[in-house]
Amino acid sequence: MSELQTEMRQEHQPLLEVTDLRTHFRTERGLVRAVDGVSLTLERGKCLGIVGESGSGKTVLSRSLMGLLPSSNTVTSGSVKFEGKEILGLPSKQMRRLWGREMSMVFQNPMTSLNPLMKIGQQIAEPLNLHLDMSRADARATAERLLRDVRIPEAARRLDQYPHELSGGMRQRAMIAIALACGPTLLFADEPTTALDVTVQAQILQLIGEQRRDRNMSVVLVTHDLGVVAGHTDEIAVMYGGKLVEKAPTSVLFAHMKMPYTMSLMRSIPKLEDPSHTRLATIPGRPPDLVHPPKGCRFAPRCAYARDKCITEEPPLRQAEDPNHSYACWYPVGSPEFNQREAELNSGAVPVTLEAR
Amino acid sequence: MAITLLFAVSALTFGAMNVLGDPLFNILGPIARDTGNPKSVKLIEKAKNDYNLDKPLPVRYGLWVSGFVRGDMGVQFSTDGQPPVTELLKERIPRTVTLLILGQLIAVLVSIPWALISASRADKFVDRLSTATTFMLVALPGFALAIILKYVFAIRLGWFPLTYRALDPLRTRLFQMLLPGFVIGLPAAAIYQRLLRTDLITTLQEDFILMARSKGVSKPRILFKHALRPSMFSFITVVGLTTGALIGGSIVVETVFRIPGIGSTLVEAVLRHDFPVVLAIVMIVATAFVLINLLIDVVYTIIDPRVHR
Amino acid sequence: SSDSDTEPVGTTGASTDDTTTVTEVAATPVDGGTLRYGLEADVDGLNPTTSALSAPGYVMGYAVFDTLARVAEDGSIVPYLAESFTPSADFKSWTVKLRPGIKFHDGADLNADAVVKAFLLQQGAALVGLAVRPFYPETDAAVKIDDLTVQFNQLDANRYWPSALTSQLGMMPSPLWLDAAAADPTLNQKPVGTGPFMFDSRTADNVTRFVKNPSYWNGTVHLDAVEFYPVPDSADLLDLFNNDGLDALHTTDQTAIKDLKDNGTVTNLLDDTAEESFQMINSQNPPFDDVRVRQALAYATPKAKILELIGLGVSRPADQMFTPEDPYYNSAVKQDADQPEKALPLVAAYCAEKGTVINPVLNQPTCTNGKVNMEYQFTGPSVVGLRTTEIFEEGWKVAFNITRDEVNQQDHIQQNALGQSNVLGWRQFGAIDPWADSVWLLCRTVGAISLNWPRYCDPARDTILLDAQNTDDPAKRVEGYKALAQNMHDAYTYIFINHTLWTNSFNANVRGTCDIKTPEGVALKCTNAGTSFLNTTWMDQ
Amino acid sequence: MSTETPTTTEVATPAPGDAATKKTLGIGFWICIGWLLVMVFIAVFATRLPIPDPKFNFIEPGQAGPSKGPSAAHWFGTDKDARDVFARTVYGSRVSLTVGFIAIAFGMFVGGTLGILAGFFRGWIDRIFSFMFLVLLSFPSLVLAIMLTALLDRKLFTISMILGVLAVAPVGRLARATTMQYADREFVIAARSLGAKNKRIIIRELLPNVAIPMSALALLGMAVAIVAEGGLAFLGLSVERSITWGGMIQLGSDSSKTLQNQPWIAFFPIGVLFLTVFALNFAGDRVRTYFDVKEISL
Amino acid sequence: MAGSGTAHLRDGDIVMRVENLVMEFPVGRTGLKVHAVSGISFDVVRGETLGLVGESGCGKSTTGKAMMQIPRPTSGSIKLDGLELTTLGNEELRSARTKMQMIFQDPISSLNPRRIVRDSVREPLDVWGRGSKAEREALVDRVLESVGIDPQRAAESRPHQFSGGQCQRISIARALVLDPTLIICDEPVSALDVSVQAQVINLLEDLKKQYGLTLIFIAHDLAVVKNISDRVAVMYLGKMCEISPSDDLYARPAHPYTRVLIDSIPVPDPSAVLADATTIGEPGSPVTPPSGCRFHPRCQFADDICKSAEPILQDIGNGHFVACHHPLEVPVSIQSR
Ligand SMILES: Nc1ncnc2c1ncn2[C@@H]1O[C@H](COP(=O)(O)OP(=O)(O)OP(=O)(O)O)[C@@H](O)[C@H]1O
Ligand SMILES: Nc1ncnc2c1ncn2[C@@H]1O[C@H](COP(=O)(O)OP(=O)(O)OP(=O)(O)O)[C@@H](O)[C@H]1O
Ligand SMILES: [Mg+2]
Ligand SMILES: [Mg+2]
Repeated sequence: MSELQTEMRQEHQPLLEVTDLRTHFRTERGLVRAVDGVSLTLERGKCLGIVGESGSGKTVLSRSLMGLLPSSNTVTSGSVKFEGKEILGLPSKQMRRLWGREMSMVFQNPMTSLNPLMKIGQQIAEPLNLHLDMSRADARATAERLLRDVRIPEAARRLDQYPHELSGGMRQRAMIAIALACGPTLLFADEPTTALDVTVQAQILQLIGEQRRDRNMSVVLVTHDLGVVAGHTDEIAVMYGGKLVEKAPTSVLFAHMKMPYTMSLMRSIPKLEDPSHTRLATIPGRPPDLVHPPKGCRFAPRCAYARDKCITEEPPLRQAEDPNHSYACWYPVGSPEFNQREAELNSGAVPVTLEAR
Repeated sequence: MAITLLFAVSALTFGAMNVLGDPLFNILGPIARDTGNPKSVKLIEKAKNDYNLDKPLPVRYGLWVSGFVRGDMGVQFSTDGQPPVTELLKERIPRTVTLLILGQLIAVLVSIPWALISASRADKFVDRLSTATTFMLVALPGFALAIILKYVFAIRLGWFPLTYRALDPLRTRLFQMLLPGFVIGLPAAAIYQRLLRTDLITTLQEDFILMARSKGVSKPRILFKHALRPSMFSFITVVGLTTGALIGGSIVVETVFRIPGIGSTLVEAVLRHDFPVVLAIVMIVATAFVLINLLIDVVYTIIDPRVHR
Repeated sequence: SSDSDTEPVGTTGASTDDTTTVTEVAATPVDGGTLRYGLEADVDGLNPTTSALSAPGYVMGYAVFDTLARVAEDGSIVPYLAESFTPSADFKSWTVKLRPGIKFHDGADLNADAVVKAFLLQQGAALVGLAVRPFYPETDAAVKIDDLTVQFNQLDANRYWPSALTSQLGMMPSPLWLDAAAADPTLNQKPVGTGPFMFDSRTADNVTRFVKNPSYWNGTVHLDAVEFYPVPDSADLLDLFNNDGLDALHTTDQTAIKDLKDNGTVTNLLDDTAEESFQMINSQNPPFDDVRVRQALAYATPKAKILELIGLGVSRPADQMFTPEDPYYNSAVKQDADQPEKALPLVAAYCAEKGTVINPVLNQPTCTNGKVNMEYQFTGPSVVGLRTTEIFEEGWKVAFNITRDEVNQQDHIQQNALGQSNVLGWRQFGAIDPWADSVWLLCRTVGAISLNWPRYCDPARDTILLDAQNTDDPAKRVEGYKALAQNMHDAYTYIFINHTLWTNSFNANVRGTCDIKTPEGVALKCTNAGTSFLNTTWMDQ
Repeated sequence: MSTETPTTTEVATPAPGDAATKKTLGIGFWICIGWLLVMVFIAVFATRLPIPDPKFNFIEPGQAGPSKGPSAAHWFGTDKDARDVFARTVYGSRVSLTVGFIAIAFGMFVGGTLGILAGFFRGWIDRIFSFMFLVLLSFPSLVLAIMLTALLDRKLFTISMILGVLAVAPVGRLARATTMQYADREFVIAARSLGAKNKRIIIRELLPNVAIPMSALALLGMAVAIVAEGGLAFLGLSVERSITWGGMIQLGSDSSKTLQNQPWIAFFPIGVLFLTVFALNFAGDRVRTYFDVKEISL
Repeated sequence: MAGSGTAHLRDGDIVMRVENLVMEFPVGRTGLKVHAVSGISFDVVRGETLGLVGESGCGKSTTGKAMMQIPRPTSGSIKLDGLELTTLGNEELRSARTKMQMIFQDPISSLNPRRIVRDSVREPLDVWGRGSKAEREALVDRVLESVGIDPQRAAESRPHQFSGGQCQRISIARALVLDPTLIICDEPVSALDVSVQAQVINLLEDLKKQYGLTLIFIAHDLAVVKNISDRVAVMYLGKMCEISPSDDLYARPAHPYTRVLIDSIPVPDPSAVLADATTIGEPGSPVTPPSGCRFHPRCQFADDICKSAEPILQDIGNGHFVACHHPLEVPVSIQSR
C-alpha cells in the first residue's frame, strides 16, 4: 500500500476526486436524497469550505467521503478517489487503514465527541498504538507533543484528565490533536466551531489554519457560516438540497457569486458595518424536502429570480469566466434575465420578500 | 438519608405487625385467652415481659431497634424453642445470598454479551430474535418460569435435582442451586439485555463512537473499549434496583425448589404472624437494598470519573 | 381403631403381604451407613413434655426417645424401658418398675426421678398437658416409690392404662436436658433421650441429623446416622426415594402410596388404623347446637366425591372411628352423607324456627334465604386444603351459605381449642387402645380451652367410656365401644370420611426394621400409629 | 416586505417533524390489543359464554383418575378435581384483569398525582413524596404484598388496593421525572409568564405530556400487577373463593407428579397468563417507542 | 471589567429598570455558588430595543428570566413601568407579568408539544378570560396573520408539524396576544439558519412598530444585536462591561472585551484582515469568578489595579458607558481590519 501511495504522490493528481456522488437513505418516508450527484476535487494542502443551510447535506457529504455512514439504510453511488484510489464502498476493514492515518475528522460538538470515560492521553494514544504501533511510552510522549502543538497549556497534566475537566475550547483542541495524531493528509472538520463562543471559534479556526500549513494537509471545512469560510478557506462549495450549486476559489466566489442562492444567503447576514436597523434581505420558504425534491432547480421555489424554466428544468453545473468557478443556474447573477428581475424587484413591481407562512 | 430510610421502613413494618395482629396471641395461642387459669396467667406475664408487650409501642420499637443494632433480633414466636431470630437468619441468609449472587451472576454474564451481540447487529435478524426472546422472558412470571424449568430440566430431562439439601457438600449444593439461579437470572438477564442494548445503541450513535471509528478503531474494540462502559450506567442502577425485586422473586423460587432461605422463611413467618422474624427479614432486606444503592454510587465513581465532584 | 392390625384390608384389595416381605431371615446385619428418611413435614420441637408431636414428630422422636412400654406383635402392651407394670386392686394406680442401668445420652441415669419429672412436666405443660390433665389428679399423679419404681395415680379405674406409656407420655427425656431446655427453649429442638440415636444437627425445614448411640441399652445400633428430610411435595419425596436420594419415607399421600405398593422392591409398613379423617362440628353455638342442622350437614356432605377426587380410592371410607377388622367395629353404624335432598327439610324446619338467632362465629343470623349460614375453617395455604374445601362446599351449598376462613395451621388449632369456628376438617382417633381416645370425647375435656373440639357433652357417653375401660370382659368391652360408635353417630358432631392411610416405606437395601425385640425376646410391632423404629435397622453395604 | 403580501411560492413540503407522525404502532401492537380485547370480553361475559360450569366435577365413574387431558369436550382438559380447565381459565381472567386494572388505576391516580406535584413544586413537597416512594421501594414488592395480605384480608378489592399501593412508587417516580423534565421547558415558563396559575399549568401544560409515558406505563404496570397477583395466588395468598390463574397453576404444579403426568393443568393457564402479560408488555412497549419515551422500569 | 455602578441609568419614560441585580444558584450540595449575575443595572426607554450580548454562561438568560421573576432574584430591584416586581405578591405578580413576555431560543420546546398550536396562542386570553369567545378567536387570527402563520393550519397542527422559524413566529404570536409593553427575546434566532434568522429579525422590527413594543434582545452574535438594537449592553461573567447606543459601540468599543468580541466575528469577506486570536484565552468560571475586574485574566492591558479593584461604569460621552480601568482610547474603524 505504501508503495502504491508513494508512487501516486509523485504524480500531480488531486488528493480527493469525487464524481457524481450520491448518498441516499432509505427511510419510512421514502428515499432521502441527502447527497445527490456531487462532484468535486481537492488539491493537496488546500482548504475546501462547504457551506449551506441546515439540512443541505453537508454532513452527509463529508461522512460519505470518509465512508463513515451507517451501512444499514444507506445507498451510495458514484466515485470517491483518494490519492487516485477508489475508496467508495470499501468495507470498513479496509477503510480502517485510512481512517486516522490518511484522513481524519473533527466533529461539531467537543462535548459529545470525546469519550467521556477515557483519559485525554489515552484517546490521543489510541490511533498511535493502532496505526503506528507505538509503544506506550512513545505514544504518551507523542500525545503530549500533540497537545502542545494545539496549544493546550500544561500538556503533560492534561494527558491524565478526562474530557469533562477541560473547557469547551480545550476539548475541541484535544479533538484536533487526536485527528492530527497520525499525521493525516486530509482533515474533515464538520462545523468545528458551531458549539463554541465567538472568541474561542476564532482561536480554533486559526489553529486549524496553522496546522494545515505546518503539515501540508488538506482540510474540508464544513460550516453554515459564510463568515467562517470567507476567512479560512481556499475554495468554497455551496450546497443546496443535496446538490452542489456553486463552487469557486474563495476570493472569486465572494467577488463574483453566480448563484442567486449564494447571493441571497450573503444578503441575509447582518453586517457589522451596516448601521443598526438596516433591513435584512430574506429567503422565503424553507429548504426542499429531500424525499420529494422539486423537479427543476431545487432552489427555484424560493428564488425571487426564478422563471418557468427554473421550475421545470434542472440546471447543469456550468463553468463561469474563471475556470475554477462553476455554478448550477439558468439565470445567474449578472445575466440579463437576472438583472431585469432585479430591476423589477427594486421598483416594487414584484414583492421583494416572500414571507413564508 | 439511608438511616432515616431504614427507620421509616422499620417503623412502618413494626407498626403494621403490631397494630394489625395480636402479638400475645401469636406467641401463646389460646393460652393468651385463658386468663382464668393461674398457670396460663403466669405464662402470659412471662411472655409480656419477654417481649416487652406491656410497654407502649414506641418504647417497644425503641427496644427492638437497639436490639437490632446490637445484632439481637429477638426470639421467634413459638413455645417450642425455635432458635433466636438472629441464629435462624444467620443460617438462612447465606443461602438466599448465594442464590441471589448466582442469579445475578447468571443475569450479568448472560446479558452483557447478549446485549453486545444485539446492539452491534441492531435490527438484524439476530437482534429481532433476541428482542422477541427478552419479551417472552419478561412476560413469564417467576413462578411460571420456575415450573417450566423444573418440568423440562428436572422432571423430564433429569439433569438437575428437584430439591435442595442443606447437608450435602458445598459443590453439590451449588449445583442444586443452579436451576433456581437460572429461574432468577434469566428474566433479569432479559431486562438487563434490553436496557443495555438500548443504551449501547444510543451510545453507538454518539459522536465519540464516530470519532473512534474515524480514528480507525476496530469494531470489537469500539464495542468493548468505547461503547460498553458509557452504556453501563442505567445497567448498574437497574442491577442494583433489581436485587430488591429478586429477593421477592427468590420467595417463589425458594418455595418451588425447597431452599430454606429467607424468602421461604418470610412467607412462613408472615403466615404465622411471627413478627420478630418478619421484622428482621424486612429490615435486613431493606438494609441490603440501601447498602446496594450506596454501593452503586461507589461503583459509579469508579466507572464514571465525572461523578467525582 | 384397633391396635391389633398393621394391615388394612383396603378397598383396593391391597396385598396383605406387604409387611411380611420385610426381612429375609438369613441376612446378617452390617454396621455403618446413614439412613436418609423423608418426611412430609418438619416439626416444631421434639420435647415430649412441651411439644405436641405430629406424625413426623413421632418418627423423629422414636429415634431419640424410648417409651416405657411398647406394642408387641400380637397387639399386647409389653414393658420396654420399664421392667414391669402392676395395677392396684381398683385399677386406679399403676406401679411401674424400671430396668436398671439405662443411661441417657448425656450420661444421666434413667431412674424414678427422671420418670416423675417428665410426667409432671408434661402434665403441667400448657398445651400438651391438656390431654393429660383430665385423667390424673392435680397432685401426686406420679410418685417415686424407690429409685427404680414409680407409682402413677389416676382419677378413674383403668385396666388398660399401660397403652398410655407407648406414645408421647411414655417417652423418656433426660432430666438434665429438661432443666436446660426450660431455661433455653431452643434446646427443645435438640432432644436428649435414651434412644438408639443422638441429636447431631438441624436445619429447620431441610434436615435434622441424628447419630448412633454407641452404648444403646437394647442391642447394637447398626446405622451410623439417620437424617430426616421434610419434603412437603410428596411427588418430590417419592422421586427422591426412587432415585436414591432417600432410603426411607413416611407419607400419607394417596398417589404416592399407590405407587409404592406397586413397586415390588420396596418394603411398605402400611397402617390405616391410626387416624380417621372427618369434618368436625362445633355444637356449642347456634346453629350447630341444633342436631337437625348437624344432621343436614352430614346429609349434604359429598363424601363419595371426596373419596374419589381426594382419596383416589386408595384409603378406605370410614363410618366410625373403628376399622372393619377392629373387634369394636359396629357394622350397623353407617355415616350419613350424599343425600342432599334429606338435608333440605331439616334446614327448612330449623330456619323457620330459629332463623334469626345470631351465629356468634359469623356474627350473622343463622339463616339467610332459607339456608343456614356457616363458617368453614381450613388451613392454608394448602392446595389439598383448598380443593377439599371447594368440593365440600359444592355439596353443602344446597342448604348452607358457607363463609370460608382460611387460616394457618397454628391459628387453626388455636381457634378450635377456643371454639371459634363452626365446622372444620380434622384427623384424630385411632389410639393404641380406644380408651385413650376418650380425651376427645369426655364432658370434662370441654372447657375454655377444649380438647373436645365439638364441645359436645353427653353424660351417657361418659358412662359408656368409663365402663368400657374398667371391664375385663372382652364381650362387654366390645359392646361398650359399639354403643359408643352409635352414640357418636347420633350426635352428628363428626362426619367421618375415611381412615387415613400411612406408610413407612424402605428401599430394598434397608433391612431389619421389623426385627426389634424386648430384652426378654418379645417381638415388637414394627409400626405404631403410622410410625416406625430404627434401632435394628441396617443397610446393605 | 409587508407580511400581509400573499405568496404563491409557499413550499409544499411537509415539515421535518411530519416523519414522526408517519410512525405506526405496527401489526404486532394491534394483535396484542386484539388479544387483550378478547380477554376483556371473556372476562365480562364469562357467565354467558357456552362453556362448562367451572366448578362442576366431571367425574366419570370407573376411570383411572379424575384428571383428563384435552379433548373435544374439555379443550384444556380437566383438573385433579375433574373440573374444566378451559372454563376455569376463562373465569380466571376475571380476577386477573380486575386486579390488574384497579391496581394500576389506583397507582396511576395516587402515584401520578403525587409525582406530578413533587416534580412541579420541588422543595419540601418533593422531598417528602420522594422519600415516601423510596420507603415503598425499599420493600421488595412481593414481600410487601405478602405482608399486607397476611395482615389484611383477601378480598378482591383489598388485593387490588395492595397491588395498587405497590404501583404508587414506580408510577410516582416516573411522573415526577417526566414532570421535572417538562417543568423547566420554555413552554412552561411561557405559560407562567403569561399569568397561568399552577393548577392550570399542571393540568393544561404538564398533564398531557406526562400522560403519554404514563399510558405506556399503565399497560406495563397492569402486566406487573397481573403477575404479582399470580404470584400471590401461586403462594395461595390471593383473592379467596375465586378462580385465579395463579391458583390453577399452583394446583397443577403442587407436586412434580402432577406436573409430569397432567401438565395441561398448569401449562394452559401459564400459557394464557403469559400471552396476556406478553400482550400488555408488548403493547406498552410499542406505545413507549411510538411516543419516544425513555425506557421505563418498574 | 466586571463593572458595577448605576451612572448609566436614565430618567424619562422608562419601561424596565433593573438595579444591582444579583442572581446566585447553589452548586449541588457543595456549598459553592454560581454567581450567574453579580449586580448589574440597566434600563430600557419606551419604544427602545436594548441588546444584551456576551459569551455563553455570562448570565444573559438569567437576567432575562430574573426580569420575569423566574426565579425571584437573590437581590436587586426590578421595576416595570415604575412597579417594583421583586416585592410583589404572587397574585399581583401574575398580572404584572402579562405586561412583559418572553421569547426563547429553542423554538420547538417553547411550545407545548401535545397541544394544538392555536390553543397555545389563545391560552393567555383564556387564562385572563379576555373578551368573548368570538373576540378571542378573532384576535388570535389577527395575531397569527401578522406573524405570517396561516390560522387555519395553526388550528389543526401541533408544533412538530412546523419548522423552527415558524415555531418561533408562533411563540411571538403567543407573546403578542396579551398586548404586552415589553418583550424579552432570549436568543430568539440563534437556533435558526441565517435566511430564517433574517425573516424573524425583520418580523420583530415590523411588529415592534405595529404594536409599539419595547424589546430586550439577548444574543451572543454581535452583528445580529447591532442590527436590531438601539442600545447595546455587553456582559461578561455576570457583570456589565459596556453599555452604549449601538452604532457608537461598534464605532468605538471602549472595553477591551468588546474589542475582542468584535475582532472575533467571522466576516463574510475574504479580504478582511484577521486579528490574531491566540492571546484571547477562555472565559472564566462563574463559580469562582476572578477578583477585581472579572475580565483581567484575559485582558492584554490588565495591571495590578485590575486584579484588585472592580471598575465602575463611567460615561465616555454620547451615552456610552464603560466599566474599565483602562478604556481603549482609539476609536476603531471596522473597515480598517
Ligand atoms: N442516517 C440518516 N438517515 C436518514 N436521513 C438522514 C440520515 N442522515 C442524514 N439524513 C438527512 O439528510 C439530510 C442532510 O443532512 P445533513 O446532516 O447532511 O445536513 P447538514 O447540511 O449537515 O445540516 P446541519 O447544518 O443541520 O448539520 C437531512 O434532511 C437529514 O435529515
Ligand atoms: N437554575 C440554575 N441553577 C444553577 N446554575 C444556573 C442556573 N441557571 C443558570 N445557571 C448558571 O448561571 C450561569 C449563567 O447562565 P445563563 O443561562 O444566564 O447564561 P447565558 O449567558 O444565557 O448563556 P448561553 O449563551 O449559554 O445561553 C451559567 O454558569 C449557568 O450554568
Ligand atoms: Mg451537519
Ligand atoms: Mg442563555
